[in-house]
Amino acid sequence: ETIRWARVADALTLDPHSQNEGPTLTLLRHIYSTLVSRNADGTLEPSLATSWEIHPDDPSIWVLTLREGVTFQDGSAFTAEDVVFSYERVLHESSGFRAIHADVEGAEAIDDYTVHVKMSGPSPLYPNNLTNFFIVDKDWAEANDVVAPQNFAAGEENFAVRNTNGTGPYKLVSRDPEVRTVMEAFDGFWGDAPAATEVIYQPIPEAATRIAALLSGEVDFVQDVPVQDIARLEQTDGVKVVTGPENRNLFFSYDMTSEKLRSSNVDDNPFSHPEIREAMALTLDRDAIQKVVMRGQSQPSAAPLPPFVNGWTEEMNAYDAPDVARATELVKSVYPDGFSVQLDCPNDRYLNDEAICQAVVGMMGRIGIDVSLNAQSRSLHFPLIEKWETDFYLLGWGVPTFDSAYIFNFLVHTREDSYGAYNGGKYSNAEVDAKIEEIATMTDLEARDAVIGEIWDQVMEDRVFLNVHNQLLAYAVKDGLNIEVHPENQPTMWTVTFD
Amino acid sequence: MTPETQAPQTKAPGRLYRAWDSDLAYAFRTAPVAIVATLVVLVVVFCSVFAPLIAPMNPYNPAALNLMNGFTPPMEPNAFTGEVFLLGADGQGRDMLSTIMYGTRTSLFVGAMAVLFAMVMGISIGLFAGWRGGWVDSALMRIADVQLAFPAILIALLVFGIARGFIPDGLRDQLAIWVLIVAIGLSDWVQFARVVRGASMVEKNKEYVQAAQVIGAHPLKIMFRHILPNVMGPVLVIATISLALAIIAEATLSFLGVGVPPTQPSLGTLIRVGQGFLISGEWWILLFPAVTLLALALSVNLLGDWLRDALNPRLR
Amino acid sequence: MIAFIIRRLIQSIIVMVAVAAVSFALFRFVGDPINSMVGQEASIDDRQALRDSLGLNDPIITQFGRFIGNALQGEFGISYRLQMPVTELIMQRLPATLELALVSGTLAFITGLGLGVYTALRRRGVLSNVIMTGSLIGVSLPTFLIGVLLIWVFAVELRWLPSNGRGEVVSIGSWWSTGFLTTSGRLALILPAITLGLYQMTLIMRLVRAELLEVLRSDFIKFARARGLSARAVNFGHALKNTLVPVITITGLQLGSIIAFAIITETVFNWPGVGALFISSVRFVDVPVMSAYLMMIALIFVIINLIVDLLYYAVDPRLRVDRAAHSH
Amino acid sequence: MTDAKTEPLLSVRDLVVEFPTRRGVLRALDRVSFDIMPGEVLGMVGESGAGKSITGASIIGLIEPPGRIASGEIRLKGERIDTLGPEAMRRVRGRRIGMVFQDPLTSLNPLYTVAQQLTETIRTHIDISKGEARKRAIALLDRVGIPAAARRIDDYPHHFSGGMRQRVVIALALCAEPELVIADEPTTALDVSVQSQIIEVLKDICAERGAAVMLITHDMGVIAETADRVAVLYAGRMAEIGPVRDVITEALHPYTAGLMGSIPTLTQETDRLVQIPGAMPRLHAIPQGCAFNPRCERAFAPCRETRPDLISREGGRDVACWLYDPARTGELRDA
Amino acid sequence: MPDPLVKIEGLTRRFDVSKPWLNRVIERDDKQFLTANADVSFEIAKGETFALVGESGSGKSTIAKMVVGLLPPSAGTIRFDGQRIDASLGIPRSLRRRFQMIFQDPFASLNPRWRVGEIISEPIRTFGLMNATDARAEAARLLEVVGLSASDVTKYPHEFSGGQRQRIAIARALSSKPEFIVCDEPTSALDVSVQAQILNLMRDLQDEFGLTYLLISHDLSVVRHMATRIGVLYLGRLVEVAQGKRLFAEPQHPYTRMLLDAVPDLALSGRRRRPVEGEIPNPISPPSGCAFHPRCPLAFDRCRTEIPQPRPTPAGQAACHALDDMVPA
Ligand SMILES: Nc1ncnc2c1ncn2[C@@H]1O[C@H](COP(=O)(O)OP(=O)(O)OP(=O)(O)O)[C@@H](O)[C@H]1O
Ligand SMILES: Nc1ncnc2c1ncn2[C@@H]1O[C@H](COP(=O)(O)OP(=O)(O)OP(=O)(O)O)[C@@H](O)[C@H]1O
Ligand SMILES: [Mg+2]
Ligand SMILES: [Mg+2]
Repeated sequence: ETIRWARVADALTLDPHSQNEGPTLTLLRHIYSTLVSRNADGTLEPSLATSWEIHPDDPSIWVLTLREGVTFQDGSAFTAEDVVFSYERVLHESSGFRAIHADVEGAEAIDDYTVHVKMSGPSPLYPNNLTNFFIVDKDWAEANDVVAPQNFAAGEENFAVRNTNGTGPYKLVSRDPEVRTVMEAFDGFWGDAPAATEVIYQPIPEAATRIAALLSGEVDFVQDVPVQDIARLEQTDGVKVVTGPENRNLFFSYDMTSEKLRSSNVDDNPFSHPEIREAMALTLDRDAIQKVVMRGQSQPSAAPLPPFVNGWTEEMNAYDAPDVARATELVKSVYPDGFSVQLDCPNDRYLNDEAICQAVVGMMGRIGIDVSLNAQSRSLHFPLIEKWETDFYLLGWGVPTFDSAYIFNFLVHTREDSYGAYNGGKYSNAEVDAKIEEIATMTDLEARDAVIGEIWDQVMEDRVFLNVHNQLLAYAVKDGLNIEVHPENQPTMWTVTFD
Repeated sequence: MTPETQAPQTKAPGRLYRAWDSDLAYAFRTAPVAIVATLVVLVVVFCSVFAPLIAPMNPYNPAALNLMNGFTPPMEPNAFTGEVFLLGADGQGRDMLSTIMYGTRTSLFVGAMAVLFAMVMGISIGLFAGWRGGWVDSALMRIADVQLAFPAILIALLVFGIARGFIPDGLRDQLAIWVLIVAIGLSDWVQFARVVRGASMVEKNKEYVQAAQVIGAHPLKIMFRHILPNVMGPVLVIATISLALAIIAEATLSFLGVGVPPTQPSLGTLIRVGQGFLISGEWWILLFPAVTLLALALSVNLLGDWLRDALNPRLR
Repeated sequence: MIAFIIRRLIQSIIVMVAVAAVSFALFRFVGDPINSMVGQEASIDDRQALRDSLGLNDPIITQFGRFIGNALQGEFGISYRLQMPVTELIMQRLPATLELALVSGTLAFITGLGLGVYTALRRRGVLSNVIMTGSLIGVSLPTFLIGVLLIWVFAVELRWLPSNGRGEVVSIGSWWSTGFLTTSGRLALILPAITLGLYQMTLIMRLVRAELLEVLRSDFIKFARARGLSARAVNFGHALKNTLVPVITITGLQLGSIIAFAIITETVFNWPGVGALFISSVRFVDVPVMSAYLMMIALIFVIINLIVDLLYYAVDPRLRVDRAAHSH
Repeated sequence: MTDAKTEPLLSVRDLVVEFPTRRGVLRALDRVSFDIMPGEVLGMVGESGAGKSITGASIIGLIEPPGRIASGEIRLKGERIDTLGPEAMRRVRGRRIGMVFQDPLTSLNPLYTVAQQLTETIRTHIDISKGEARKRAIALLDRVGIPAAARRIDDYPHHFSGGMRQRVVIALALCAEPELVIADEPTTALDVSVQSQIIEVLKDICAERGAAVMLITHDMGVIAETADRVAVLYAGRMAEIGPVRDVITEALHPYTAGLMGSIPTLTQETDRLVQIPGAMPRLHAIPQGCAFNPRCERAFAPCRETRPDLISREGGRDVACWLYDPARTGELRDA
Repeated sequence: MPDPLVKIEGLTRRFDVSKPWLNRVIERDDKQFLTANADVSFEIAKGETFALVGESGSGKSTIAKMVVGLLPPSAGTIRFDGQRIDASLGIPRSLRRRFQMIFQDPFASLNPRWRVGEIISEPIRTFGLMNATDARAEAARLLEVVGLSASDVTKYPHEFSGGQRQRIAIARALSSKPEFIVCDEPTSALDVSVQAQILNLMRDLQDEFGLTYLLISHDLSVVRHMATRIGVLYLGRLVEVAQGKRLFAEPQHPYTRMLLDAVPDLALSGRRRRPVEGEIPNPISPPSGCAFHPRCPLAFDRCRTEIPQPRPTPAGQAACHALDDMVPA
């Protein structure tokens, strides 16, 4: 059975350690296996590693037991050597995954099927970081001179960008970047033989074209379905839609520490006033956005993290019904004439990102905040956040580790070293920072969770984020094809079944 | 000396009558297509210019919108708010009729200003090149060639990119429209320059120009007072057709994601947004703006076409 | 003749350098390439290091010099996004665009010529007026909308034609892939070719009509009629041939813009050509691809210009004498 | 009005040509009648816009729409040609009536060699082989005075000078040996010194082949030297026809007389030229009665009321003027 | 002869008609010049009409343009009342005011977008001779002077016939009260009956205002009718200058004779003329020696090598070697 699969974008490369990016990971997963994988419900399950535990003598060592009898697609056997090599490769300068494995000091093959991973300190949650770590064949890599991941700075192409040798369920047949990638089932796969024996993957960036291709029967499975088309697709014979929550929250954030904003007409920083932040929270009508803009395809919440991420609580999630009158009063109390500010928003990154921003502009307008919207492509939007060139912005954040620490590291911690790269609002709280650093090495998970709770309390109190919702994913498939929504939007074709 | 009294000595008719009686006016009166096109353009221009006075609501004021009105079909009450909209409401709860009026206003403004910009630039360069001739002319026309190698869209992307580097935050919204105008205008001046250059090279050899030179009239005066009025015919034709092109270019640019801010949609933005709802069944979000754009651009094109024929005496 | 070609070549080089400067300058301003090259985890320092190693912190002049030097060797570096040599990437995508441009250009030229001749010869006919007015509809709707509507009607509702892609392609040699040889490839060409060609067709049609009307009014046509030549000989042998010179020029130039306009058509139809490559590289600020694309467009333009000039020579004997006689 | 002995080659009777315009229907020709005898050279003069070219165009059936022949008839050797279908008329053109236009620069198709244009024309009318047509073409070029015709025949028109080009044009008009050649200002665009050469060639070659010539010009001098008879047009109407010498020396129509007087000559000493006041009326404002009456010093009552028809006078002369209508001249005396 | 108003000495004008530089390099061609006028000298006395005749391309208009300062001469001088006229040196307004020009094409010489009043008063305004109201009144007055109606000031040129337009052009030329008017083929686009009106008008104006004319024409009969003195141009050189009527009675230069022969004349009706051989040579590469020698029935060896210098004749001067032999000095 062939499955023709369309989504909005293509993998950027086939080098397994070069790009930490959604579509790239999704495609690679079909060719390369990871040590540990994540279920559709978010729990970890064995893959190339059959088990993982902390070394009884040294809390900073993880012991991985590998699966036996696995072969690479070129026929060579999979051993601990390959895992150690893959570690070297993923830790290489040019790897795009170094930050994920930042605490790893090195890996050591104990025997053919046992590997010790030495951490810089206790890292109780480290296995969560293994779900996107693909294992390559050492001999193949050496033979083809790809011991280091693709490095574009060097200005030369790498064999691994277009050639693969994994232990995954599919072998690469042909690839035309951004046009189509064809894969066929690998008969030496260690797991169950997939029902879909051939996968044709086609990126189709235009939403209307993508849906048209499904409706005209040119593709079987469309991954990125615009919310407005779900209803029509559901009614169409021969097509069905499956939905599920995505591991991604959408929220607004703002610069609350600068003296003065870049784009405001008032002389101080409006966001530094707790009243203003409260007013903004009060006027945000999440339910309306959910009903109209998202057509039900979202879970409104106040907490900037999906429910299945460690650290999420029911009460964080709760939000008050909008109260425009009270919000207006709050704004008036600080700025009798209101104030103006620019909102930066991507228009090609999240489901209906621009429409959400637009709706929020209206809601803010109602309480005297005159927001001008600067909606642009993601390639222009994200640098603003990184370079601290925005006062007020929309961001979506996924948590591949399923742990709040990931959010804290990137979004809450003061920007320094490898911390705070996406802390575009310049939030800085020394106490919080200390706690964030503390949880990195805590082994007592309960105590750790308590600290996480404390951090969240502070962050929620300070209203660092104005969360909108948790995105729902929708996949549209042709009838007779069964597929589950994957929380990280990384569907797997080998688990697809046919009626 | 016998005074010649051949010219009919009837009282000189008034200005208005002369305009009405002119060949152009006559050609116009007898061309139903031109009349209909003009009517359409007039109606559209009227509705957009006076949109703030006649539109049911101001869709550019975000505070006035109720998101819950989103996707209300034409003439049907909204499920939540019960409001009714003649042409329906879009995803942000904006009344389509008002939005189209305001959108046309933006589109027309962008188009007209872009054409004006291109015209001023093209005419100046064209007149200068045609008048000076020689290497100045060659150089300017080579630049025009290079410019032609880049289609409007690429130029617009260029201008946008550069502008983004210079325009301070907070002003982007207000300035976006001007950036757009410059972007479209810049990609359009070549036509004007070429036509004006060609025509002024013809005109400058005409004897009335020599007559002005004999009395030592200033070159600038000759260029702008003598030559310019005589090359305005083709310029007018190009300007009309350029207007249609500019309106469409604006639409295309917003399809590619560079355009006016979505909170102040133009017709193009409306269509770009609307085409996402073609499959889902909210046809009114696409159809009405598209029909408006078509009617406007088609009428302007038809007018330009007609004007071209009417101003070309040999075609009659 | 030789001098003419040499002059053209010099001009072409100047054009190319100017375009190189523009394309280089353009992308110094559009977005930040670093961001799309690294994942969301990369730290600020990592980014800065990458910026250094890419030479993005060197003086502009140095960067431009490096750019020209590399461009001369057909070397545009590695695509930031697809991590393949840009030249190879473009060569891979070029066949799709060229085939599309060729088909829609031919389509536009043939129908444009036919309709132009018809409407000129039957100037006052009802059908002519319908064609003239109807053709304006084609240019009064944005291309993308036409494409979307065609897809909706012919792919979604009627299911006659594919909505996107090139269908099956066959490789010829090592670097050309063609959709001409398979049924699905040919079917896939139809909608995009129409969308892309519509605008050019209108343009060519109007041009042919205007030029033909002009020529039909000329003295030598009157004289040809007065000699009793048949209407066929007059209209086609004498009149049409004389309209070809301007028509060739404009059509030639149009071919360049067809390739550039393909940006929109390719986006709508997910046509795997250089236009789609360009627009996605704009979105991801893939500087090398963008510069190479612009340079390619300029090169194509320059080559077409050269060919047009040579065609001129073939068609118009007046140009074969020394140009001095015309130069004043 | 014509000699009864010979039948005219071309006979135009009451020809009316109209152009519908927004200001009403323009009568470019109003009941124009004249004959051309075989082998004769008829000169046709008149001011710009008098209708000379239109007369030529209507004979050869090439009036541009929406202009049309509204009434009257044109006969070639007795056969009506104004009612022929397009295909039949096409065969008359070039074959039986040749035409030479004013501007040799624009009369030839720049994209074809002279040989191509000549053989094409010859073979359209005469069924001969390409090689033979070429031979004829070379002979003809030689005849019209193109030096080294065999070599120059493969040149393009732009290789020839103005005078040479007009010779080519004449060759083209004559290549199917027509019985009548209409030459519409064949020398106006040429230099004085070349003018006489061209007229000479045209006259000689037509005489040689027995072709009649209708020579349209506003240069009275050319007419005086070339034509046998001259027809004077005024505002689309025939004012006077007669043998050249008679018309020049002793014009009957006041307009013709004025015209002759207004031309400075090389021999006569005149301090002031005769000056007809005003200008020829535009076609949409032709005065009632005689078209010339507002400018005419001798106009009297009937001139302002009724249009005079051609009146035959002795010596083969015709004039359209009430002064020569005995029935009306009485009124003049009365006045 | 009274003091000359205009004195032209050794006037030469070359046009660079070379191919572009690159072509010359590759084809090893030299720069090419077209000599439109070579070594032309003549004088025009106050109040006279000096006419230049010659075939198309003989350089008549080029002289006219240099005289009114539209073109700078390549060599030689033009003096107007003793002051130099040279376009490249700039011409003071006070001098400019004193001469004017009338052009050939009555359709192209009036700006179609301007009202007649504006056209006529443009020189007045440019020279700042009067205020706006007076200028308007003056325009109306001038219209009547040239035989049109004062109410025509508000009309546009297209409302007039060719002859009327030429009258307007004359009115414009008169508006700055010039002493000298250059008329470049003022009637060649007009019908004979209208030509007579214009020629008569020009004469009347000359009498009334004491104007001096430089009249350019290729029509010998017009020239004969108007001119006091006549210069004959051939390929840019003045081949003969003579008193008006005497030129026709006793032409000295063979080219003049040939021209006179070529003119069909009403009164000569029936005369069998001798058509001239050949056409005017290409001015870029004129024949050596006397440029007329290839067409000249009298040509001998010296004509082929030596450019003849003007020498006196009974009625003026002529440049022909044959004259040496026939009329020994
Ligand atoms: N296509 C047309 N439409 C309207 N009027 C026309 C048309 N062609 C010619 N006329 C009118 O017919 C009249 C006669 O024109 P014609 O060309 O015969 O004049 P002509 O005597 O040949 O003048 P010329 O000496 O200028 O060639 C003119 O007044 C002209 O305006
Ligand atoms: N700007 C120019 N560049 C090059 N050659 C020129 C230029 N102006 C005139 N000539 C040439 O100079 C020569 C004289 O031209 P001019 O216009 O003076 O002739 P003319 O006697 O007025 O002729 P016509 O009777 O046709 O008006 C011609 O051969 C012409 O081609
Ligand atoms: Mg005529
Ligand atoms: Mg001249």
